[in-house]
Amino acid sequence: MSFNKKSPWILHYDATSCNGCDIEVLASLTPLYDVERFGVVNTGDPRHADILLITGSVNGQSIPVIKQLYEQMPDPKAVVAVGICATSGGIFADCYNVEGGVDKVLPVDVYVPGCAARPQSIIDGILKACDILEEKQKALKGR
Amino acid sequence: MMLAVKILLIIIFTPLAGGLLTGFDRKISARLQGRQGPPVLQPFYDVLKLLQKETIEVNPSHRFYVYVSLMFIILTALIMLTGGDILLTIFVLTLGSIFFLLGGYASQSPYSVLGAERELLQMMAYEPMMFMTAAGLYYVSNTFFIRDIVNRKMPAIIYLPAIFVGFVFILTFKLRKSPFDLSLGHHAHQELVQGISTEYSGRSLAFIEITHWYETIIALGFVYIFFAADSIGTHILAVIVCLIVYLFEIILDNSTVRVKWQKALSLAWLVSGVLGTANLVVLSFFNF
Amino acid sequence: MGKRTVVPFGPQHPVLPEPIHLDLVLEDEKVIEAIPQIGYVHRGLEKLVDKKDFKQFTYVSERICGICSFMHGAGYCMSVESIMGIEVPERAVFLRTIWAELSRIHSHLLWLGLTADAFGFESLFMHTWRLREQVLDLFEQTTGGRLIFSVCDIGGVRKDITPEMLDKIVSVVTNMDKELRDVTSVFLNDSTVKHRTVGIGLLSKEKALELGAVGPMAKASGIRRDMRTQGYCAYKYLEFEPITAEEGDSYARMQVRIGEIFQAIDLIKQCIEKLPEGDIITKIKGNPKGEHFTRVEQPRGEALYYVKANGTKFLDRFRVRTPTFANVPALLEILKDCDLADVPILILTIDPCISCTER
Amino acid sequence: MSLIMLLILFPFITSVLVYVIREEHTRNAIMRIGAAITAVLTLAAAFRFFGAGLRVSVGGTEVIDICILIVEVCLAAYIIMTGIRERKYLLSFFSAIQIVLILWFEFTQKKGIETGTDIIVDKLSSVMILIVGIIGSLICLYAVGYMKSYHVHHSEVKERKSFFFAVLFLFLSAMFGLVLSNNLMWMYFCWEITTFCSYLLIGYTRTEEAKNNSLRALTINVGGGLAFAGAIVIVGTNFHIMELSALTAKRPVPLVLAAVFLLCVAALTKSAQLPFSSWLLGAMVAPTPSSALLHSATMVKAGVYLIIRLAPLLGETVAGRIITLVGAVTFLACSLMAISQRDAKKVLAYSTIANLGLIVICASVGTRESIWAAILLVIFHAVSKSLLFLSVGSIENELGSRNVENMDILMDVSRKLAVCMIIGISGMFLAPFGMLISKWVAMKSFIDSKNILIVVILAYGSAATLFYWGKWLGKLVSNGHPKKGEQHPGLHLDEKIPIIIQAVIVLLSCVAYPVISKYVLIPYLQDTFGVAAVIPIGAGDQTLMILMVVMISLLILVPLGYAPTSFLKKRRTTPIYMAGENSGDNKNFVGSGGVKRKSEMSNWYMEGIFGSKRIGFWSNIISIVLLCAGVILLIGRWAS
Amino acid sequence: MSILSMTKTLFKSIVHGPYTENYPAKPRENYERTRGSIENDIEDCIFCGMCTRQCPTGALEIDKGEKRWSIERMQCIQCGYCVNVCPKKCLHMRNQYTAPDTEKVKDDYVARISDH
Amino acid sequence: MDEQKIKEISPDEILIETVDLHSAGYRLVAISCTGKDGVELSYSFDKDYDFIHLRVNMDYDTEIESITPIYGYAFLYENEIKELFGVKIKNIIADFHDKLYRISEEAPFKEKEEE
Repeated sequence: MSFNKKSPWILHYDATSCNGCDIEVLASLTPLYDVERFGVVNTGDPRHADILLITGSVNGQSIPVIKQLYEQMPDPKAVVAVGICATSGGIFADCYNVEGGVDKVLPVDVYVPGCAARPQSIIDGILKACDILEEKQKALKGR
Repeated sequence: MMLAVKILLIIIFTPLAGGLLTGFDRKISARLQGRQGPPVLQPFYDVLKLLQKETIEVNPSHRFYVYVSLMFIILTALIMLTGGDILLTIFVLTLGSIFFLLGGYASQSPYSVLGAERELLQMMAYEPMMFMTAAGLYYVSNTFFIRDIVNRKMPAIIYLPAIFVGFVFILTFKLRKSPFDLSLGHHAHQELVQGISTEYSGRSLAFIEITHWYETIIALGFVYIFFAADSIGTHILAVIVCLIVYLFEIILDNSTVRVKWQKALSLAWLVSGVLGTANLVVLSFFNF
Repeated sequence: MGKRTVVPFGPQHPVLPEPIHLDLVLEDEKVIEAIPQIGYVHRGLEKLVDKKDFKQFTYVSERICGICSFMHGAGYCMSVESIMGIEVPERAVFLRTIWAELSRIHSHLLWLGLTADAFGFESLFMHTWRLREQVLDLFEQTTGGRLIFSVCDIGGVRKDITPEMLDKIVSVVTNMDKELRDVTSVFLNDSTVKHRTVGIGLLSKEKALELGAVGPMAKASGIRRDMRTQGYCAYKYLEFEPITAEEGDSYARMQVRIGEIFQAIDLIKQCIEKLPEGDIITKIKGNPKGEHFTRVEQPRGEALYYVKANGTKFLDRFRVRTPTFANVPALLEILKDCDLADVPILILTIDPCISCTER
Repeated sequence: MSLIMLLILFPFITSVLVYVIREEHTRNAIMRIGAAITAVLTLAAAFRFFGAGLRVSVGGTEVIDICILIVEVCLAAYIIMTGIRERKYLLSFFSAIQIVLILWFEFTQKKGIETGTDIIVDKLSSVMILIVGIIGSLICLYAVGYMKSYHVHHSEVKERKSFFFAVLFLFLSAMFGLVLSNNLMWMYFCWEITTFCSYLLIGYTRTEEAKNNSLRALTINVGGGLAFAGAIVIVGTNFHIMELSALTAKRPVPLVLAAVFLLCVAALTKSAQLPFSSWLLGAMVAPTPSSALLHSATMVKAGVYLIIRLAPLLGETVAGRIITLVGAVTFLACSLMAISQRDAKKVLAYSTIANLGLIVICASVGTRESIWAAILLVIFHAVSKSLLFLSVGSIENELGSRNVENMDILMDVSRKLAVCMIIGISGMFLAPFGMLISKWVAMKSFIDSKNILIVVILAYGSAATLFYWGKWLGKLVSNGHPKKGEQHPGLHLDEKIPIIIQAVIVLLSCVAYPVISKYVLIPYLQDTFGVAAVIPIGAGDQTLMILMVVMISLLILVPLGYAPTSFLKKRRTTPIYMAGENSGDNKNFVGSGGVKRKSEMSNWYMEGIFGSKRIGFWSNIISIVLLCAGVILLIGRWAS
Repeated sequence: MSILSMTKTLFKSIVHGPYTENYPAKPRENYERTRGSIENDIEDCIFCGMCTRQCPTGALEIDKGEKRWSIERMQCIQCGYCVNVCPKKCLHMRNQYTAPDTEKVKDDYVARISDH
Repeated sequence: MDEQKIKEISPDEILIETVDLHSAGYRLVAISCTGKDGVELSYSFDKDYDFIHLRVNMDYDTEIESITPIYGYAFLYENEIKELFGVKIKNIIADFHDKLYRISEEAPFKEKEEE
């Protein structure tokens, strides 16, 4: 029995988001969407987190930060790229200080499209990530 | 033999009750906030998940303190629930808390240390009232033993109303509820990240959570002592009061800000000073 | 002399929705020194003028920031319209104003919620954001987007608001007004909230002037400056008084913002009353040539848009000076000698929009 | 009897020997042997007289009295001269009045006063000589190692080790005399000798600061001596007795109380209670062995010892009440002030004063239970505090600093020292160690005697105690990062042995308390009060013992935390959380401007609230007012 | 001085019950204008390339020969500019947004080769 | 919209002009820079909605004096321009030494050679 599915704790990091997806992530915690129904807690601490939610594309300065946060998370862990910028760089892909989507740095498990991604999409994304977490947990046990 | 069974039951059922209370807490909080909220068993899911997860360490020793802390908290629960000495309960509880915050220091990570520092401050803030609670209970019953205190004719609350109020005030610290959740809150947005528990993951974090469950029950146990006497009715009343107090703490949690340390310290000391002293002085005036 | 505590604050930090870094030097919990570092969100989108033509750039300018998205778009469009000498249809102007004021409500509610969260008042955060959702819902019904609308275009707006929808907006904001009174009275009257805001982050009028603060930051210090009084968009047809406060602390800023929410509700009602019929967009021809500085009053304060065009479809330069950028010196000032516990509140008190600031 | 004589004289002889022999190795050997023999003698004396006790009258007191007088006159002359030379006229004034008083008394009034018992060895004095002898000799042994490193670090201080060691032993000798004498005149003499020795020890480094502080200590203690002399005069002229035991047997009539009050004031100066505490804080400039000797086992304990002796006359009386309140103010104020201190020795100093305050409270409340607690507190405090002082001394040599903040690397530098330090600190405030048990009993006795104010003060003082020890403990367990290439001299064997022995004593003491209670305290209390004593800790003693054992075994587990816990499973170790800006190691983060910046962590001191200036000022005023009130009340009582 | 002034709102919401939309269990109904995903009535498409040139993010691609119009779902910002510029008005915006996925989805629309 | 009030000045006049405006009670709104065909700096000032601009045209090699001694909060603008455009600005109070944004590319807005 894996409990990852029942209590996915998220860590949210804003790489270079325009705040759109960012506040939608926060909005998904609020009464209307209430992701805590699925046991989601926005921890703010990589050590406690299971899912790393990244909004926005990455730039030179945020790459080491993201890498570090990912490293500090305990296994099993999943990465969810929220919003078009995080998945591919979006409209900013051509900017000089944008390296591209999160997949340039970390193995992304779930892409959540949208500009800005809606709370419903984010909920879907988290639930999808839960399944991935469970698989990873099984893989860990098997090892 | 009976004692062994009793000890075993306490060790098993205390955290279960604590976890369940926490679950209800989260559910009720969510409802107060207009949300659906997680399932009641959510705290258990969380802990079970944490037990399955990887445990990362930052240095070889920091996790250790959490385990010792848990052991002492269990010991506290044992002393308390088997009707032991109330001062000893407080001392061992303090010891448990000290070990917990040493864990924060040991990880030598900025936010853990800040959290430990605040935790220490909180302990300093609530300790006088704990002390005076024990003093008051001893005053009215002439014994430190909980089993004797709860077997008196009259519940202690009759003589110690002010101390009880002061104690409920302090309880907010112990339960880590706003306005006094300075060192480690259950809410996400805290300037200290996660305070002492910042560096703990997986199993160690699960133990911290379990420790908190024990602590919740221990804290409510004190409330119970105030109301219990040698009739069944008072015991039922005591349980009901515990639940009401817990509910009150939840509502308080949801309708106050997190105060700053200066305020927390001065408020706690003021309240314990005024209420505790007044109660004791009145008692001694009537030469009880 | 003992040692001090030196801790990194951010970029990843639960109280910071956006990455910004401070080297905090503390003694006990008193902040001795706070050295900022930005650039975590810097994308360099102003440079995109080389790659996106001036029409596409509308969508870029909307994405400067997801909170004040609409006004960024409108500000850019107004600059280009000024350069090209386009007459924007009156109805479009009024629609812009309605959306702008709705954005103001949503932005201020968002800020109120985050502030509540920063001082550990979770339920207040939840209720504030619950009310905010109603505004977002209006956005979605009228424009299709919750945060980024893609509705403002050079020459006007792309979508009209139907009369039924206008009625709905009025009823929603009227309803919200009632519920907001309850919630904002907690912000303004609860003594525990006051403990965290009154006297925190004091910025005197002189300091505010000296540091070039804008928006609610300046208004709360008693500076009566509001770009809307200059009458861009439909503001010239509307009646309103800029809201100011004198104390210059976090509480005063909260007062100003809460006042602006109710003011915005009133302005929306005025707009809907006076909304003329007609076209919503003027067709544009050719490419812009020339330069223009435009100033608008965003929820966070005065924003400056500078567009320089050379007659081709690619602009020479687009520059935006966002209100947060102007408020950073004031933030550094109020961070001096505060408590660690105040740091999140003080950072929030300027209503920071880092992604605006760094672009 | 001869054993007692030997006990007092042997340290004196050693002292002379050490002073005369300047050759390093021989002297060290003598020191070690001297310390060992002193300890053995102490044990022997304690065991020999433990059961029956001893009450003797020494023949030929005349001769002894004359000798004492001569020494006293010489001392007074020296002190007066010093006072004049250093422009400390108050000191000269105190000393002059004192010697005049004593001389006047000796030659005009003393005729016809017979002393029945000059020396009493009972349970209390056995405990005291055990503390003085064992801990004192351990400190002397420690001094051998410490001073060696001390002079390496402090090359600016002139080496006067012989002198230093000699004074240490002289001190022990005087201390033995003090606790064993029943003759007030002799006690007074030893009292003065300890004062003088402390002056010499504090002034050892001869820096300006040391000189000033030593003179301050001298002034205050000579002032106390003056009070003592006054008490002797009152007792001698009015009641024609010269024995402490006879005094305590008197009924508390106003004149007796006046004498007791004066003796208590003397005791308060010795025990550094407010408003006389400044000398103890100043004494921290001295090399650590002297601090350890003065502030844990001997000098300051002399004061509380006297108050415990006087306890039957305190309690409900005016003098008792006043002394209790002074103790309470001291306890609370110093516990609070300790929070704002960074210097390890300052923290220890404030904690010492605070704990002495507690002992003073317990002793002056004067119920059986409170005295029970007082004596236990004396024992446990001496044991733990000397361990702390010695450890801090060694830490200072190791780290080159005694700032608490710098001790975060101690775990890496010297694990043994760190563990000893942790044991010592735990001994001061944590369950299951003696201090806490004693506090517990103290609280019980305060409630029983309806001293509500004291209960409240105890509650707050303990909370403050928790804070400052807690944060220090935190520094010790934190795994700091020592700078690369820094030299740490390592522990000298002469330092290591005493520290480890003391740590073991601290650990043992927490299981030993029922034994002490049963065989020492209850008989003593029975003797003193003449009533069948009760066991202060309730019926649950057995369970309690089991719990204690459980707790100790848990505590012993602590060092195990440093053993590799990962034999079973390899755990991933990652850098600490630094908001995503860790620069790779655990020391630095990438700060603003992309610069590597060292992350530092420091404790809270809250100087705005607990700063020693404000609290110190007000608490001094309160205690002065209290003492004045005591004087007025006593005069009023006497007049009516 | 007012403490616990929040309780009014709190009790109100207890009485009102949760505001939560039970999202995945109860699917959300989008508004008519909701910006979801771009769809192409591929049969009407003339593959003029207007949309691909104007798309701010370059999410669109056409292949005239194979008569294929494709869209990178994970690159589209739903600005609707392509809809605006499309001369045949064959592009339109559906009010259902793209679901999250573990892969970057690319949707192809291929017109039947018909004989005009 | 309203008319733009732009006043052209030479690089060495900047301090004098700024001091005048400062003493007249103007507030600095922004410093903008355009990097095409040399450097074009616009200093925007405002007093009671009177919106005026100082325009400096110069080449990349010219050094310009910082106005931070007069308007302290100009340091953000000047650091930004210095870092993004590679304009030489001297005597900035609180100089970040091109580390304000810590971008990976050097002076991205500066006109590159090939154009």
